[in-house]
Amino acid sequence: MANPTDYLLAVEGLTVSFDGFKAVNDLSFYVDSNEIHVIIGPNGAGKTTVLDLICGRTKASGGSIKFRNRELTAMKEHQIVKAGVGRKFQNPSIYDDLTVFENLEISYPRGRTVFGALAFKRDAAVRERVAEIAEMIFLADHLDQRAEYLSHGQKQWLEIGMLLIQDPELLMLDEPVAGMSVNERKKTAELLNRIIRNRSVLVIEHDMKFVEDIAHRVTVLHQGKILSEGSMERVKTDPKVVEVYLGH
Amino acid sequence: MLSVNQLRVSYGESEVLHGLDFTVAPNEIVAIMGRNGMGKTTLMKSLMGIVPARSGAIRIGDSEITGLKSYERVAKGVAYVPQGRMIFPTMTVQENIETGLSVHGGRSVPGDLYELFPVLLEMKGRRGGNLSGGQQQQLAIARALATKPKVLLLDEPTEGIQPSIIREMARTLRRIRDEKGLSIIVSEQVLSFALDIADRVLVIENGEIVHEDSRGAIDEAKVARLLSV
Amino acid sequence: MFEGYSLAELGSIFAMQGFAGLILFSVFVLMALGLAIIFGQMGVINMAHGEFMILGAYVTYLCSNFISSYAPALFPAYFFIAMALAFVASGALGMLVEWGMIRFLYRRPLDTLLATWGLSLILQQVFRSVFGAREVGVVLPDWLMGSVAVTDTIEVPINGLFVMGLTIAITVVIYAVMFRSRWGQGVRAVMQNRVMAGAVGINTEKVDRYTFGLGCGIAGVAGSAFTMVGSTGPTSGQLYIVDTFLVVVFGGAQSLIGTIASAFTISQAQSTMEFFLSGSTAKVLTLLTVVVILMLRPQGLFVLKVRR
Amino acid sequence: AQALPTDAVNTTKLAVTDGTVKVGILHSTTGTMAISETGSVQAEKLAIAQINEMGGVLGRKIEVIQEDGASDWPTFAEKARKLLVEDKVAAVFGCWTSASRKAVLPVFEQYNGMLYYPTFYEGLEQSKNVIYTGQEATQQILAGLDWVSNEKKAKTFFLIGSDYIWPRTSNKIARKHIEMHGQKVVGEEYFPLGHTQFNSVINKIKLTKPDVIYASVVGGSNVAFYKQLKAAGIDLNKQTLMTISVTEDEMLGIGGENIAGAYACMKYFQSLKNPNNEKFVAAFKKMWGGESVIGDVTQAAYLGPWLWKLTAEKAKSFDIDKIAAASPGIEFTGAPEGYVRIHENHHLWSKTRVGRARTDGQFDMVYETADLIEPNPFPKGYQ
Amino acid sequence: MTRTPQSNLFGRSFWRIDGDIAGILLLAALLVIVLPLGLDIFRLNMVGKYLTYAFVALGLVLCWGSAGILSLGQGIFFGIGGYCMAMFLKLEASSPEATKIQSTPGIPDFMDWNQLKALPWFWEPFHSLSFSIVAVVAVPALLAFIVGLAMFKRRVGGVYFAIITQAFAAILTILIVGQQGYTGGINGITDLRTLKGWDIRTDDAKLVLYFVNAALLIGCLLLCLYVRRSKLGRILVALRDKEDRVRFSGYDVANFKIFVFCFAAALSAVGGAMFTLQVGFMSPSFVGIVPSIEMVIYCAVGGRLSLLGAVYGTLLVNWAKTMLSESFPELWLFAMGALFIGVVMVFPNGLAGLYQQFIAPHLRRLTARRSGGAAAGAPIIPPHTAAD
Ligand SMILES: Nc1ncnc2c1ncn2[C@@H]1O[C@H](COP(=O)(O)OP(=O)(O)OP(=O)(O)O)[C@@H](O)[C@H]1O
Ligand SMILES: Nc1ncnc2c1ncn2[C@@H]1O[C@H](COP(=O)(O)OP(=O)(O)OP(=O)(O)O)[C@@H](O)[C@H]1O
Ligand SMILES: [Mg+2]
Ligand SMILES: [Mg+2]
Repeated sequence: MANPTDYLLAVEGLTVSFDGFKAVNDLSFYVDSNEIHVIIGPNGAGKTTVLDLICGRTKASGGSIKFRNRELTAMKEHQIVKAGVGRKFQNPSIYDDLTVFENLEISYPRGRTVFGALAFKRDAAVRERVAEIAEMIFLADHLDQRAEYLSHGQKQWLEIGMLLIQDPELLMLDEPVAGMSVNERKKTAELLNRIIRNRSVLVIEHDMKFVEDIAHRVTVLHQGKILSEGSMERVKTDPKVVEVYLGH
Repeated sequence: MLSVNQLRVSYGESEVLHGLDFTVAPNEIVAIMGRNGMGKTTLMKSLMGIVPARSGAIRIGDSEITGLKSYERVAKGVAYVPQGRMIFPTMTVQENIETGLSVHGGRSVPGDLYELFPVLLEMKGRRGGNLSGGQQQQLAIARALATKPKVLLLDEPTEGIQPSIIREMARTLRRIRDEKGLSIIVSEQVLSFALDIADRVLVIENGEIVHEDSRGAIDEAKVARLLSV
Repeated sequence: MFEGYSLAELGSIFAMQGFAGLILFSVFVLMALGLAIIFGQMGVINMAHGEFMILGAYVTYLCSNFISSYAPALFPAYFFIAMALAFVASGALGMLVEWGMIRFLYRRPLDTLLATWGLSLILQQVFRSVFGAREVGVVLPDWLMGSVAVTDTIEVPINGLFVMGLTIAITVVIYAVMFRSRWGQGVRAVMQNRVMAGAVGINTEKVDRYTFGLGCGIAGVAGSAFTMVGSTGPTSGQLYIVDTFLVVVFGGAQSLIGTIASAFTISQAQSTMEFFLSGSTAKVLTLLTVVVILMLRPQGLFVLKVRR
Repeated sequence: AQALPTDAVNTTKLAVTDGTVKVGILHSTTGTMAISETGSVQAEKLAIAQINEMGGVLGRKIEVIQEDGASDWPTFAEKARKLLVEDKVAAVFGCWTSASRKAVLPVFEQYNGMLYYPTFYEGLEQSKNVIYTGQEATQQILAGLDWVSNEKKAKTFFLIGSDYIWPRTSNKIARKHIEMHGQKVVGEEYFPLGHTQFNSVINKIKLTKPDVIYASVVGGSNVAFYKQLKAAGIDLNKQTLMTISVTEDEMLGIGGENIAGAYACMKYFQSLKNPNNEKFVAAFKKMWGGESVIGDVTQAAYLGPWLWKLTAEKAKSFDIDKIAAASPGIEFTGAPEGYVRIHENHHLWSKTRVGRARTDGQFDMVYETADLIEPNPFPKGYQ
Repeated sequence: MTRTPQSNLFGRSFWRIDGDIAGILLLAALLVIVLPLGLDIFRLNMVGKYLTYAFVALGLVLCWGSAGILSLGQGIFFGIGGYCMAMFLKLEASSPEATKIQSTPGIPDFMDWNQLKALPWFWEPFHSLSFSIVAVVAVPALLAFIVGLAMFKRRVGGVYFAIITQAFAAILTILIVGQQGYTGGINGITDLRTLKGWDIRTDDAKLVLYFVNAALLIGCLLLCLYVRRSKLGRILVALRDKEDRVRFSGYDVANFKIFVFCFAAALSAVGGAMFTLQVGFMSPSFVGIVPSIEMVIYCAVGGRLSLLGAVYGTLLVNWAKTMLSESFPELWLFAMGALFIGVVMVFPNGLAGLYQQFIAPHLRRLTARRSGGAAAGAPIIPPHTAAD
């Protein structure tokens, strides 16, 4: 089973159970480099749990998660992040007290040890990088604003930016467009399509319109198992999927 | 049923709602549409008495509720499903619903709630915080219905819910409305759902109502434009 | 240390020792119950808990003086009256404090710690001004003193039995109120999300006020009961605070069973060690054990895990 | 006697005028120790009032500056420094716990002040700048022990005390003395200050069945200890218990009915029958109310101002050095406890008495040493 | 709680003379010029004593204010620091000549009374001043490290941490009091005389010590300011508000907490050592729960988020305490209690908050007129909400 793969992320036989209830059940799926991989599925299918497992927030009861052939299940959260996996939470999680700039700066992947942080200097490199990212997430002219006062959508983008600045190879987004307005969704779609150069994105979403805009490949989860997999077109027409998820 | 006039709400200095005027007839479902930050949630919160109104009046039937505390409004028949669920994490699903019963001192959870959301019956004993996003959303709605409301406030209820259930929800909400005879105010960004459910659509823009259509004659194009500038 | 004692003697000693442990256990539970509500259920770090107990003790003191001088006939029964009054007094003060102070601090638990500490200082000074700096002695009805001889070697202090009975009674009541009733549900709902609790029709102010009152009232009863075993002075309350918090925290703040379990563990540990080691050493070891275990189980003995 | 000129009686810039002399009272009126120290304050004020009525010291009225040590040792040191440096008082009556005394001692030695210290204490100390008007450990302990061994034919002792220096040192002396006489210590236990659960140790007592329980428990623990003893069915009329820490003051908190029958060993009881004491008790109650009780320390505190007055008048000066030098040999015949005399080591020669606790919170004196016992703060063979 | 959007603390070079630095200079001037001129040596020595508590308060500002870790056991570290210093001084004070009356000359008197025949091993190294000075900082830091490691790695936080540290304070007190043969028991280590032959009890000595103390305090203040302005300072704030997010930004959160806890401990210890030097003894009554909580109060009164506030807060509370207990002993407990409650309920940001609200704006207007609106004058960090 644990043979090296050329996949960026290889999830194999992943299982987790909460006091008897198997939220994820012998699940296997793979994420290629430079792809946007969307996971959909009924409420309670286990999507969020899967992300939790990958980023080390929940410990698996069985199976393996290989990222560039490195086993993640044994690592601590911060180690996994350093390994190159970034995760965005379901509702925006940013530092309200800090400005947009500082939010991004904190996520800048330098000075992550105690003394590193003590010695950290805000040099040109940092400034440029922050500016560049801010540009990308449509916040270039909000840099000095306190994050608290951003609108819901902007907060979502900021959090994505905080991940991008770490330049992760795998970016995981849980319902990124929830509560966004129509054109914010459009912009987010652009954003994602723009950032996948040299990285992959794993997205959970319920908004089919949005999924169609971004998905290269779709995995449908149901009761912790894979129900169907493939291109959006294929999945959309799969009767099982229509039955349990899309509805008639 | 519910009437709002000249409602002004502000956070500290910045006024967010600049004198809203609208009424909701009994058994009517009104959708409040609007882009982010336009004041939908704020409106809901002020109707619920969570953020104070600076001026203006809110009435249920013919009784004034403007000054009342949240729980008093609930007693008067307002129920609220907040944006972002806000269920009680360490309480079981059942306990969560039961909290809604305390207003009218009901003993046990009315079965029809579980019919609406079968998954909740399955997970009766599970802690609310452990539910998935969508399950929590359903729980929040059930909890609100448990208070036997006359007016139900739903703030972006479709957030994080799977398409089939969204469709379902439109139907069920209308059914509930017909059975229980309540009025519903639902804030939405997704046009399709709003169209499915609403008898009337209000578009709110920078804290003012800029457009109104009743079910028959909804100018989709216009609304869509308003929602994406 | 046991040379030259018959097995029988040793047996009876250990019986009594076990009983001593049980008394200590009841005392801990009694101390902790009020806090288990205020801290465990409401999340208020009430550093004045000890003072609420002492208030109860002083009420008992007044009551005993009053009755012995005006209604000596009632004296044998006065202790029950005293406890009722203690409950009322501490409860009332508690509600007052909640109204004047605590309700503004629910969103800042750590600040309640400081504020209530201030409160405890004030209460101490009040006690001192009213009752004097000296400790006061509470006269007990005779039936509470002395001990019953179970066998001719095993003797069991009556007031110990009394404390135990009281503990059981109060525990049952609290369990019913906090965990078997809508009220308790309301309390938990309010604690977990005050705004939302209001929005589902729970009268949060009322819940807060009465719950806090209940907690303090129980503290009062505890204090009243402790006049049988402990001292009553303006600063006696401070003696209890650390132990009390440890018991609650060690048990896992949310859970009543936890509190009881931890009270049991700690009391048994302490009384056993006290028997074989010297008092101070026993105390230190007990505290250390608790702390170490707390490091291994940060959330206490009984935790409800919820996904973050 | 007509007053001597100020510059004659005061060559060291103390706060002395032609009509007045300033002294300090330094006790805790707040904090945990206030419980114990109030009595001393009252006694000292009474003595000073009486002295002033008699025309004061060297023709000068005593003015009191009272400071609160707040049961906090550095505060004691701080206030002591204030009294000596800022107020330039001629003498200070104060301190109660050893800790507070230890804290102020360097201050008194540095600024050359005079402290009259009322509490019976562990000894192991002697200073030119302190007069110890209470008993040091050996004075208080030995006579008492001898008495129980003779009277009660005691062979075995159980020592129990609060966990700090005075009980530990006292018990050390007691143990030595007991073992010297071929008797046996069957248990020695210490509990943190404020400890309130004694059931375990009471069981140990039951287990070891000592002839005498020898108790030096203090403060709040006292109350708990005796109540639980009684509750455990140990009848102090049958089981001999000797305490060196319970005075009439503590009795208030413990409640007579809980400790009645126990023996206390110290140098003074309120119930002493002698004219001095009757006058003193009457005056005290007149000044501080009928309910107030007088314990050993309170009486010792009362001695302070008188001894100082007598010394000053012998030395014809307020200068600290002269006072210190003149102190040895000073006799006070008016002492409530009876005749006392200051020893070269600045402690008092005094009798030791054993009293038996009554339910009404007083003691019946059952024994007193024939003659004064020499203070011996550094007892050879007992360390 | 007012949330001020502009945050004048981040994003500017450390040494530029800005609000904070200006404020520190002001404080320095007050401590080394105004007070020494204004007060007699007795009062000055008292101020010196107060300032030793300010070290603790500084530590708490970082630990509690920034990182949201409330420790109710700072007395432990203050005490240990003090004891380390006291042990050295005591050994020097108990030279064989000075203690020849003892049955075992050359050991501290209290040991002699407790029948110790030789110096305990852990006292030996304290013959050396340099070792003692190192120990003053190292021992508490080490202890803090162990405690921190155990707690933070296991994600003990908030209230639990507070209670546990409190328990530690209780334990240590009982130990010190109980082991009087080794520690001097409840009396503590008293009658300290000289430091390398230099009599620390004389007025001149006290004056010198006062200045040393003040200098150290300013030094520590700058150190803290640096920490706060470093990225680390920002991370502390961040993890106070959103610990999980920080973890998922790739930081090992525990290490940062451990660091700040140790740092605070070391600061407290320095304070303790200076206390011993100036007051001339150390006793368990500074280790316990009550003093520890009082130290938190100093910090709270000053404004838990403001370094300078901490210093002023400490001065204010202690000064009030002394004054009240001198003039109305009965009242000072009331006053203290009222102060705590008042601070928490009315000005959660303490003196600093008041300054921000009432004085800073005027200053800013003034300076604005002169120096084209550079936001100067505010010698305190902008209050984040005290709601956490
Ligand atoms: N800690 C837990 N204890 C018990 N059950 C849990 C726990 N965590 C998750 N579950 C259950 O596991 C299932 C999967 O949850 P998960 O959040 O992964 O669903 P999801 O796919 O994210 O759903 P949604 O689309 O609504 O977010 C749910 O039924 C949930 O109740
Ligand atoms: N607590 C608050 N303090 C200050 N301003 C606030 C606060 N909450 C919301 N606002 C502001 O009020 C305006 C309306 O917010 P509101 O949440 O009502 O918008 P909305 O229509 O619900 O947006 P969304 O669709 O994202 O929920 C926004 O500009 C927002 O920034
Ligand atoms: Mg999910
Ligand atoms: Mg909203």
